Amino acid sequence: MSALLPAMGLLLSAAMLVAALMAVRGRRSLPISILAAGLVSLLASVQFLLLAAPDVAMTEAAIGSGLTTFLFFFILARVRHD
Amino acid sequence: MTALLDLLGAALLAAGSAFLMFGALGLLRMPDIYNRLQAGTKATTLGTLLVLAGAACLRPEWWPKLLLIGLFLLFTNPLSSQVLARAAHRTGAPRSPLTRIDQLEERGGGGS
Amino acid sequence: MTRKARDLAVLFATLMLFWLLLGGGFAADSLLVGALAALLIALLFHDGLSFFTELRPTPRALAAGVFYYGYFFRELLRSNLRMAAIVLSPALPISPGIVRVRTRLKSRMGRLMLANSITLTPGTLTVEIDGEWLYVHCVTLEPGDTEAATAAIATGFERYLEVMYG
Amino acid sequence: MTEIALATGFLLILIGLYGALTNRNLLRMIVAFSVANTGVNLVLVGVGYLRGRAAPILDATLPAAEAPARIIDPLPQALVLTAIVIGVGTTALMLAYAYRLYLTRGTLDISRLRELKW
Amino acid sequence: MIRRATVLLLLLGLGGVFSALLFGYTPDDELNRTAAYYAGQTVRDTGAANIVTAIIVTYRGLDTLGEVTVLFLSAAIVGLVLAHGARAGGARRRPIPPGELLETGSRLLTPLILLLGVHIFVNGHLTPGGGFQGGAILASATLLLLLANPMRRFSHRLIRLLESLSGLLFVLIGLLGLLLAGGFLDNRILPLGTLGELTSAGAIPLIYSLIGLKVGAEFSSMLAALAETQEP
Amino acid sequence: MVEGLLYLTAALGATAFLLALGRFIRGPSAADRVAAFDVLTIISITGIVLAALAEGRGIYLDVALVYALLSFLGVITVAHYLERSV
Repeated sequence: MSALLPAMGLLLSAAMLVAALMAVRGRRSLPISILAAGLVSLLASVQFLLLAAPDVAMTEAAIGSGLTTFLFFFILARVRHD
Repeated sequence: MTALLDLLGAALLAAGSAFLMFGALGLLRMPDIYNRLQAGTKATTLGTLLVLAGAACLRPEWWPKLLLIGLFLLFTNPLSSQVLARAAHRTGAPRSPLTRIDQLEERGGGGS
Repeated sequence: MTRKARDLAVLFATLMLFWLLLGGGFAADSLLVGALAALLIALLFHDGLSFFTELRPTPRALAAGVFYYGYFFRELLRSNLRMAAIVLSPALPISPGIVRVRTRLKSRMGRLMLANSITLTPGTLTVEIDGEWLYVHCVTLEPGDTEAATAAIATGFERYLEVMYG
Repeated sequence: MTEIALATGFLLILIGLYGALTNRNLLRMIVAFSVANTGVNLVLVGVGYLRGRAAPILDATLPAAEAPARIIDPLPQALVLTAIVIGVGTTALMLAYAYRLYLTRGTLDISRLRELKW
Repeated sequence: MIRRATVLLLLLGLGGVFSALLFGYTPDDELNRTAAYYAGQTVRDTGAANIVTAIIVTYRGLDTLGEVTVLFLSAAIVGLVLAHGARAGGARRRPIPPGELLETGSRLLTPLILLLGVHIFVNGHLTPGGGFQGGAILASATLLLLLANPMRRFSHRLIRLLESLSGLLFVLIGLLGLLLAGGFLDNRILPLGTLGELTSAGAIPLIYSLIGLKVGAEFSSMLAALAETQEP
Repeated sequence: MVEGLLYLTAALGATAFLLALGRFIRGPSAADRVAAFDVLTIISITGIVLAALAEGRGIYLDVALVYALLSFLGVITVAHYLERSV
């Protein structure tokens, strides 16, 4: 079982980098950027769990990935006609 | 006895993640959003339930929390895909050319 | 007991069950804190529903519930096997369509459960619910008489849910 | 694990800063900042990780007496927990200001806001 | 063009620093002195099973007070900025009905989500989680209610009352610690109990619950303020 | 045997993760990406359960519960946004 967690970590890292690139590239539409940033945060949360930090993982999932994404979408709905 | 339970649990885990894989494959292969949601919802729900059941076999003392996660998923997962399908239909998401009939379209647009 | 008080009691009981499953155990302090929190939440959300709110308290309804879950899991497994077969075949044999299905259920919980069950079972996904009509997306729609074919989508679950919730 | 986390975190910081500095849309800049924020958190937690040790929460499988030999450093975790919470506060503030700016100027493009040019 | 080159140069420099840090990093085998202190002494000092919680609530309690204050300030400023920025008049769009399924579902799930939030912050000293996470989950329940019915209005007085009351009690417990025990926010004003039980670790569950309520109220007021601004 | 099956589980889960990530990258619409996001969250729950089994710590399961909640709320938020953006 010892090789399992680092392998998962590597997979997550690769996915996070891809999602981060999607988030900052300007050509995609804004909702997709925000979703990609949410995905980075979500995967970071699993990564925290693998780094033996369940407290941080839960905080990142509930606050970093959850609330932040919701706030972004709330504001986006209000500045949409740009 | 425990060895048998362990084996059962591991088999359930593997079956569950096989269903997850089918679901993700369907998500990738299907032609439009409704069919993707179909594949995604069903397979991930059953897959996760099987994984949780497998974990409960491997670690019997965790069953209350695993049951709770399963129940929660059983209610939220179909609900979220229904809401998403409705939103997609309202925004006029493209349907696959294979679609034979759309009686919701015939009813006429959004508001209920 | 008035209906409102009964709903409140049912919600409170459900929340306590949830608390116990969350891992409180039967220690006195944990039970006390859980009861306090559950009571506050139940009072604050008096329009909150619970899984058991509209469940009829008759033995027949309970039996129907058990049968319902048996049927539900069988259908869930079947639907997944079918979906796996579709996804794995190279030709992707689908002929999707959105059809409408009539339901007789009136209670809110019953309708929610029906929509959820339809979503999780063979090749169907509820898209919209409007009065007595459910709009259901099907992956493989048989050619021919849609009315008769679609009526079967709901009746399997309705049979049990009608006894449970009415 | 530590190396993976550190490398990912550093790369995320760079990607986030790149996005924040090259995009012109304010909302995009805020998104990029939140990516960089995640990267910083990942680096900090990664530094606290020690190979083969468990999470700093004692229970039946991890009695208090064995704790110093078996748990990882709890301090970075507490720090990062704080950082995440403050992070959402600052993000909310940035978003509110961006919305206000949009209402008064009708745009989110920073190159059209003269006073902010550098 | 020059700007982009400058940015790339800056990032390249930063990348150099980072790679130097990465390749120069040697993992420790032992905890450093501070961490070893926390690992060894936490149970004796505070009786909390979750050492991270013990650090946040007791050892670094003053920082947490500051953190909660910062969060309060940012919520207040968001409310202020949005309240003054609300678009006056304008054609309001016909509200879209939320759909029966989501409405029923939200009525079913909101109490459960709230109870999950309470469980997370009450058990902050035993399991992962605590006031901040639990508060965020309480706010998620608010969000679910808002999404199921966008026209819903929350009682601002109730939210504000909850927030100021829990903040006040938090400071009061801190001062009690100064009077009865070793210092500000010392948790030993209540008995430490046995490790692993709900009523253990002195005042930590109480303080973290108050933090949870306060954080939940703050995030909820932020979301409610956002929802009340008009959509274009 | 049990060990092998666990590795098989991890491998299948990783494949599922990559496939769903592929849908997330390809899109084309935001709704497709949200569907992929949902599936990725659910696959992460499996990942968390596996990590909990590997480390033998039941407390990790609390995080999985938060994830189940999060996937639901995220989808609902984006659906709400999409419905109002026609």
